[in-house]
Amino acid sequence: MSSISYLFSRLLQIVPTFLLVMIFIFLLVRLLPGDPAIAMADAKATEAQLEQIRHNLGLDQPMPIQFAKFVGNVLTGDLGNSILQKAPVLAVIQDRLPVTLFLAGYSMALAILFSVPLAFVAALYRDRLPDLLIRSIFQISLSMPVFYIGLILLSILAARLKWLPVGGYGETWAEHFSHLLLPALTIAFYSSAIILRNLRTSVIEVLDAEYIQFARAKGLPQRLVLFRHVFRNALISTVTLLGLSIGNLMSGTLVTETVFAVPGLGRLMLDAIFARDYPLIQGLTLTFAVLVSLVFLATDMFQSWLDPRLRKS
Amino acid sequence: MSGLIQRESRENALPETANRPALSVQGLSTSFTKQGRDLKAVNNVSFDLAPGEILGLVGESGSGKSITLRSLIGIVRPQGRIDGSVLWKGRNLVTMNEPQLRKIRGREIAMIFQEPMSSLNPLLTIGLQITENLKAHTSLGRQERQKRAIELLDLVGIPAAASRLDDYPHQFSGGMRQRVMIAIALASNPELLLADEPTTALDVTIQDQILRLIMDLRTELNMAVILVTHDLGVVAQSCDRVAVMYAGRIIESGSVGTILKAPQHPYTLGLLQSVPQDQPPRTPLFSIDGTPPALDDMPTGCAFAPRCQQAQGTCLESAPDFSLVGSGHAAACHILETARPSLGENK
Amino acid sequence: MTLHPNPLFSIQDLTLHFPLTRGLADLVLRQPAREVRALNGINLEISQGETLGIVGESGCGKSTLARCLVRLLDPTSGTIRFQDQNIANFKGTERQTYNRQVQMIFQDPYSSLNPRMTVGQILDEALRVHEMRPETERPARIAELLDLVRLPRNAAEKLPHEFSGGQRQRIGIARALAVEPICLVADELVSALDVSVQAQVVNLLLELQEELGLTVLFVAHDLRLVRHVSHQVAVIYLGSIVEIGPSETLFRAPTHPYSQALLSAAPSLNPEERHDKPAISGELPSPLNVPAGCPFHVRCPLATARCTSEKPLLKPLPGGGQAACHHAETSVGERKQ
Amino acid sequence: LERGGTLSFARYDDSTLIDPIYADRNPDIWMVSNLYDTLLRTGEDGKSLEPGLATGFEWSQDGRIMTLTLKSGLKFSDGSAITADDVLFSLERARNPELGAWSGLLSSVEKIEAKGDKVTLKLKSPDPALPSILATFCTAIMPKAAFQAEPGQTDQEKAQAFYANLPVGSGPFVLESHKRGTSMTLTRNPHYWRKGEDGKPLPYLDAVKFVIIPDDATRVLKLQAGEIDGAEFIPFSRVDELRQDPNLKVELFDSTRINYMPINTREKLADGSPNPLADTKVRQALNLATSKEALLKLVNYGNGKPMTSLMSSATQLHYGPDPLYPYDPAKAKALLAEAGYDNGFDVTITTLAGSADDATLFTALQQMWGAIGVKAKVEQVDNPTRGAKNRSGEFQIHTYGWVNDVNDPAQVTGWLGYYPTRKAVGTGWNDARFNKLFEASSSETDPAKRAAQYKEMQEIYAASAPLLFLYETPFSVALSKQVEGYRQSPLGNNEFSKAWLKR
Amino acid sequence: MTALTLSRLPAPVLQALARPAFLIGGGIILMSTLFALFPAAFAPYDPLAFNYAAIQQPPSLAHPFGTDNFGRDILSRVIWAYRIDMMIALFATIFALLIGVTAGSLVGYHGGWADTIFGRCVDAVITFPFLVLVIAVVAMLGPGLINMFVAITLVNWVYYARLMRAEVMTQTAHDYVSAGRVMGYSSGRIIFRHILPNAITPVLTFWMTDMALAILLGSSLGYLGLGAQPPLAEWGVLIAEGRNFIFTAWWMSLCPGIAIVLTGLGFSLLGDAVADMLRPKG
Ligand SMILES: Nc1ncnc2c1ncn2[C@@H]1O[C@H](COP(=O)(O)OP(=O)(O)OP(=O)(O)O)[C@@H](O)[C@H]1O
Ligand SMILES: Nc1ncnc2c1ncn2[C@@H]1O[C@H](COP(=O)(O)OP(=O)(O)OP(=O)(O)O)[C@@H](O)[C@H]1O
Ligand SMILES: [Mg+2]
Ligand SMILES: [Mg+2]
Ligand code: NI
Repeated sequence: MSSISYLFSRLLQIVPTFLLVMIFIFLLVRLLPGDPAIAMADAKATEAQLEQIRHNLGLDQPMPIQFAKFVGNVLTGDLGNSILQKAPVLAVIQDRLPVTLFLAGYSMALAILFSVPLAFVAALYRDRLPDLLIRSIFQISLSMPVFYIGLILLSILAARLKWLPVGGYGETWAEHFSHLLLPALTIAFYSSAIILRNLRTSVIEVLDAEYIQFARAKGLPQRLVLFRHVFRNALISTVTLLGLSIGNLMSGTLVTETVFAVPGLGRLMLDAIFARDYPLIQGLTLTFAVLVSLVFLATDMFQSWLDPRLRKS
Repeated sequence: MSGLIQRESRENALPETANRPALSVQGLSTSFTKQGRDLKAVNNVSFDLAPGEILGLVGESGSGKSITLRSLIGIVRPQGRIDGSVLWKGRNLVTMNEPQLRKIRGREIAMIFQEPMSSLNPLLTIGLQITENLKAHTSLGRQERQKRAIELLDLVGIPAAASRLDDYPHQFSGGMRQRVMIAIALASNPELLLADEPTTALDVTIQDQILRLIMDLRTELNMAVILVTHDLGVVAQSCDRVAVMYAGRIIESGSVGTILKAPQHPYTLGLLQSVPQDQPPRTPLFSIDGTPPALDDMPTGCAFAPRCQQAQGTCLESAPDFSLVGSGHAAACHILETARPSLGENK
Repeated sequence: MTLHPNPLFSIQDLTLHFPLTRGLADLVLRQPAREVRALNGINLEISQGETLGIVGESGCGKSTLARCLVRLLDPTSGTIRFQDQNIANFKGTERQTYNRQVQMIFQDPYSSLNPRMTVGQILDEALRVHEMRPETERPARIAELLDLVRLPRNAAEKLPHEFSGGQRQRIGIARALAVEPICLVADELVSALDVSVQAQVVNLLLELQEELGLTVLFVAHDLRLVRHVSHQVAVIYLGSIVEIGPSETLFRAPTHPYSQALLSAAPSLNPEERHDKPAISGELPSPLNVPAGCPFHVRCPLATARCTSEKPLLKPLPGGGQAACHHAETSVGERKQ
Repeated sequence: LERGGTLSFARYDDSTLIDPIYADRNPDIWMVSNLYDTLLRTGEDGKSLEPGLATGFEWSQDGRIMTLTLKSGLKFSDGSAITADDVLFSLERARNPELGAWSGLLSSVEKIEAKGDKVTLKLKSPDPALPSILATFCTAIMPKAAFQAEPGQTDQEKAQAFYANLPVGSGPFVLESHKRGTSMTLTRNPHYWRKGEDGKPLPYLDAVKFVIIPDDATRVLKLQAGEIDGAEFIPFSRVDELRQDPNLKVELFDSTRINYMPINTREKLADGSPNPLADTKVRQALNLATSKEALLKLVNYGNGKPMTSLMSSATQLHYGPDPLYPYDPAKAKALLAEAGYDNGFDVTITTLAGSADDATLFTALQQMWGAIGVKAKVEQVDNPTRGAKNRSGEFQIHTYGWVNDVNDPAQVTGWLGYYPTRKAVGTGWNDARFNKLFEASSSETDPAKRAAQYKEMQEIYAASAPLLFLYETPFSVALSKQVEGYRQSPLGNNEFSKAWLKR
Repeated sequence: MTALTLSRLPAPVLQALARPAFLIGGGIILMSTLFALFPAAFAPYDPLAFNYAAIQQPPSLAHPFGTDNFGRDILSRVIWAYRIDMMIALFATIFALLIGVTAGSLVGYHGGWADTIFGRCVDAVITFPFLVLVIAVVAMLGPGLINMFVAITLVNWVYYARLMRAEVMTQTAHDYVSAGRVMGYSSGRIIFRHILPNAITPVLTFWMTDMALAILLGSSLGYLGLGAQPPLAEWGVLIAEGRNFIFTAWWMSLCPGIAIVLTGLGFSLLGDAVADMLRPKG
């Protein structure tokens, strides 16, 4: 099967998942207790104003019709208007999306930068001092709440030493990099602990595999054995994990964005939930779902590129 | 056992090798450390190999055949300790460091692994896995390497070789993978081929094809071969000489004819007898009771003594020396004299 | 076969195709459904007390056949009759009784025993579920079974990992015997064992069969063992029986070109009997696209145009047994001996 | 005094749409006055009125016609003149009930006319609050031509486009850029009319740059790190610490912000059980049993003062000589006994989940009320749920807060005490005399009489105690020592027009 | 456990018991459990009592972890928090474990369309970031401990089920399962008596880590104001309370922070040791 038709089949698989996701989001929002109108309106609003809000949201119509409308709107790219932001949900999300993407990408890059070399060192020095040291440090970081790491980094590196800016996103690319360094580090700390653990195990497994012994028996240079043979194979299970941990990463951004005042989707999600901004919640959950699905798709594609066995013959 | 006695008996053991041996293994031992204990997987193994000779190495599972082969070129993992000497064209491989060994591995000595299914890197094309070998050991250019790879695949009998270079291992059947491994091993015209059970995982028909292939190549390239197997039939069909391993030691060795026709060691005898041949159908087979000893639970005397029907007091007390029992035929047993009659008896 | 008046098993036209899963994309792209044709019309009878050996290359469908017999797999079509009853119709207790009477022993001594249950628990469970013995008599029966398969008494308290491969196969046999079956299906019973241990297990099997009058289906690829153990032998190629007959006849004078190739490829223990051309060239075609006509024609030295189009049926042979080959007569004529 | 420079300022939340009539959240409301000026202005004290774009106003004899005269030479930020037509447009927009939520404030207006530099408002009935309303953000003046040139079908769409394209305004600043959720920059309006102390036009600053940092601690960290010049809503717990910082100062601005707890005064609770709090004596007792000083210390770290009336002391017509219900547990106990609750009773306090202040408040109240035998249980809900409970009356006592939007007591009094609008902040308290006074006061043109009405209302309210009266809370802003002249009005407006930076 | 009963345990279990990972991890969790069960016995003060005379005092003999902005003893609050956080660790995961294991086993063993539907649902659930879902559900049900448990369980069981399903499918490929079927055992017996004990190890290990994660999650939610509610002492809440004083009263957030890390570490180490202990032999 060519990679195009593989992509196609993967995309097709997403369809039912997405339908489920939409039902899920729809119900989630409708099941939130209390009258959405009251939640959205100012405490000072009158009954008539509440009625108006209900009408605007289409809440006075029967559920199936509401759902059909919802799906229809989503398909045409209309996610409604945010109550909180007084702007189309799509526009609001578009504003914030780059920030979160940047943060996620940045922290993923940092995590990989930390964990991959260290995982190799740990695996090659298995059960010896470097391995034990690396593992215990990351074991501890795995047990630390994201917000706590953030808090410590923030108060020491930014506020005390003033090496880095305190939170925010900045205006220029250079600023993005410096402003998001701490939050990205915070998330990377946690993610790299997970990656490291997994990658170390798979490197060890691969090192013991027969084909690596065979590669050595071929008299290949060390460098070639490590990079061409060990690394690629060890990467496979780690890529799956990376894909799966994107959800974790997004969760991480939720808290981190709050602590570091990063104007991203996570922060927006919290605001939207607290303010019961239903159109925005719907739009955001959908965005998250799309993002994560895309990441899954990307990891799948990457994996099938890595692993020919996954490309069905 | 003192090194002196061992050397003496070894020299006696195989005096037949007329020309200078290409490979001379002396007192090779490999041990692993597990939970603080030393496990000797290969114990004092010695043999010589002449150019163009096929030596069969037989023995039950776990007797140390694979470890012996791997020890020769220093790829025992997780790291085992290798003692003794492996003289390859006068150089001792045991004392060499990795970079030096790398120059010999794959170029002068090639190895085929036991498991055709797991010994090829699943992520790389067959073509790459052959050419990377060529790149490491020859000065061929890109194009030439490609050409040579096709030649090699042709040689091992893979149909439409040119179109299969871009295929991945999983697109090949077990027999074909085994052949690909042979192709890789042969890439740089090695002088010694270490073949670790190249056919055990395969069907008889495929096994037949591969054995023929190896024998043909031996004649064409004058390549020496160590063929590991646990199938005495395979040995009978393809080897010049045989060494029988039990619990990490070679307990009997000699030419194929002598070993199969007139084995001296009770274990070799037992192995031969437990294969049904010319026996009335559905009658009980000869069987060796018990199982081989575990590495961490080696008896002090002869390792085979607990299973040996002829075992005597001395067998339990001391390990027997490896000594010549006929021309080019050596065995390690205290009671060779009594073993021989029992062969005739059972026949 | 019609030679036996009252067969224990009678298998007719047994066919089993594994459909390959089709993804959503395949459906949308209208890719045709593909299937692994593991068994293609097996006809077979097994009489009471007889040992039927099954040989063939890897992937030819030996295990599939064995698994159909114990109802681990349901055939696509065809029937298996056990004591004149179609086993597909067995439900509930009937099915349980059937499973009790027809037991299977597996190839892999390492994965066929639950690693977390002691031997005693494994046997006790079998006795309890099938209510073979009242609670109080079970320990005695377990001891008896262990004796039967020559395992020490204290084996009952041990976990499978404490035994060697040969001993584990014996545990497997004891488990099967615990429910007092009348038929044993042994799928590659000794293939995973060392030569020195194989004989122990085979001897045990022969002894038990003698003692208990068991019917045995002996699947293996070691031709010498099959020949030694079986009364009847069936040679399978790509899911079809190409030759079947009394063990000695078949091994002495195989008729089908495939049987011949198989036998001559088996390495002889005599170093003087070397041949330098491979007995057969080419490989087993994939069961995904079984060749039309005689499945063997792609590798057969005798193949003619007829072989590529018409599938030969099993035909009785003069010296006993049957073969499915258009050239059977010629081959018989060529029977060396 | 020095001119020029950019002041950077951290806000707790971002504005979304700074438009006089669509601003409904504080971050929007409080920013309007920077972009748009009103006809009248609230004085520095937060109570008096000053001329704004209009030189002043005159009432007709019967108090039904108000005439305002525009100052001459006024210009919008694009240099075009501010005319009576723009005023007419802005006020019509402001009173259109189809549009913003604030149109009710101008409901007494029947007709508006513009002629030359005069604008005339004809009223249905006299409205003493009107001048204050003309000093309120919702009546700020927008450029008619520029607004109507924007694309869009509805007023709302036009307003969004107008804002998005960086609006032309009448206030001291103009919007230069706004990145949603991140930052917003205002630059000085070169055509602004008010003059600074140096006689040149305001504002002094070239620009104000806002960054949005919702997290309290992060906002403070940023200030401490010197990345910004000012930050609003400093947690009171940090005030002392920041005052120690040699580079910083903390300003506590008088505000109309009050913290109180509505008490359900209905005879029966929503679940049908009898409500001890329906008894005035019980409510008084709870008020007496609450030490506001202690709460101020715990929650506000001593910043703020106990409530003296239903409205904050920074509100016009406030009357409250003394703190309400000074702490007196003995008297409280006696009152409870009088009401027949010798053994106390159980009461549920609904608090805001996740609010540390509410949690502290509850813990303290539990201890204080325990002393008079009232056992308090907590019910923690989120903000929307609290709002819904307030509307449906499914609560006993819950936390709440308020800031005036209009510089007039009518808004807060109507909200807290007038039954017909919102059942007296959901308490169900319905006092006929109070309602009558409130209605009368809304068309009372005589300031003295109106003041008397308000005094009486406040006395009635205080005595009947439909609230647990807590405290007034100032606006806390921390600034770098370089910053001078920044002010947050009692209504909360962030005023940068007179702010300047020392260099 | 006496020496005698100890010696009856299988050797690998004994070896695992003697490993430092088990000793340290087990010790931490034992201590945590004791704190959780009998906080009053360990805590020197009432965790809720204000003490105006001792506001924000640094660690001292009287208050080893110092006091907070209301003069409450931090040590006592941290100890009382064990009760809530251990509850979170347990109740946020145990139901997910039970539901997930049952569903995963059934689906993994039987396969078919139930498996397909399950697969889709899993896809849909894991498409949402975990925290987003939990927060959404908490928002739906309202903040508070019980609702938090419900929310986490609603989302979390999927992960257990997925793990269990994969594990059961691996086990089902083993011949001992076929053997069970040939022996005529019922699916229930095969699933729960044979497969489950062999498939459960990774799930149990995951459970241990997940308890640590649940504490982290609970703290995060507490920190965001959606989990345990003040004045209940919970580590996340304590850290949130302390974060305003990170310079002036660092001990307020440091001590609960240490408690979280320590407990998390305990669970992870114990998880590793349990995995070692339960690993099947042979
Ligand atoms: N890394 C290791 N650590 C400890 N023991 C080992 C190691 N590798 C192999 N062994 C042990 O060494 C012995 C010899 O193993 P080896 O693989 O050489 O056997 P073999 O003869 O090749 O058997 P087979 O026929 O099964 O391939 C075995 O008992 C094995 O358990
Ligand atoms: N569950 C299954 N799904 C799809 N294909 C299967 C399945 N089980 C077996 N097959 C295929 O059916 C064919 C016959 O398999 P079977 O296991 O019966 O062969 P065998 O003769 O027992 O081989 P071996 O000697 O290797 O055990 C093979 O091609 C195999 O790949
Ligand atoms: Mg081997
Ligand atoms: Mg099979
Ligand atoms: Ni027949």
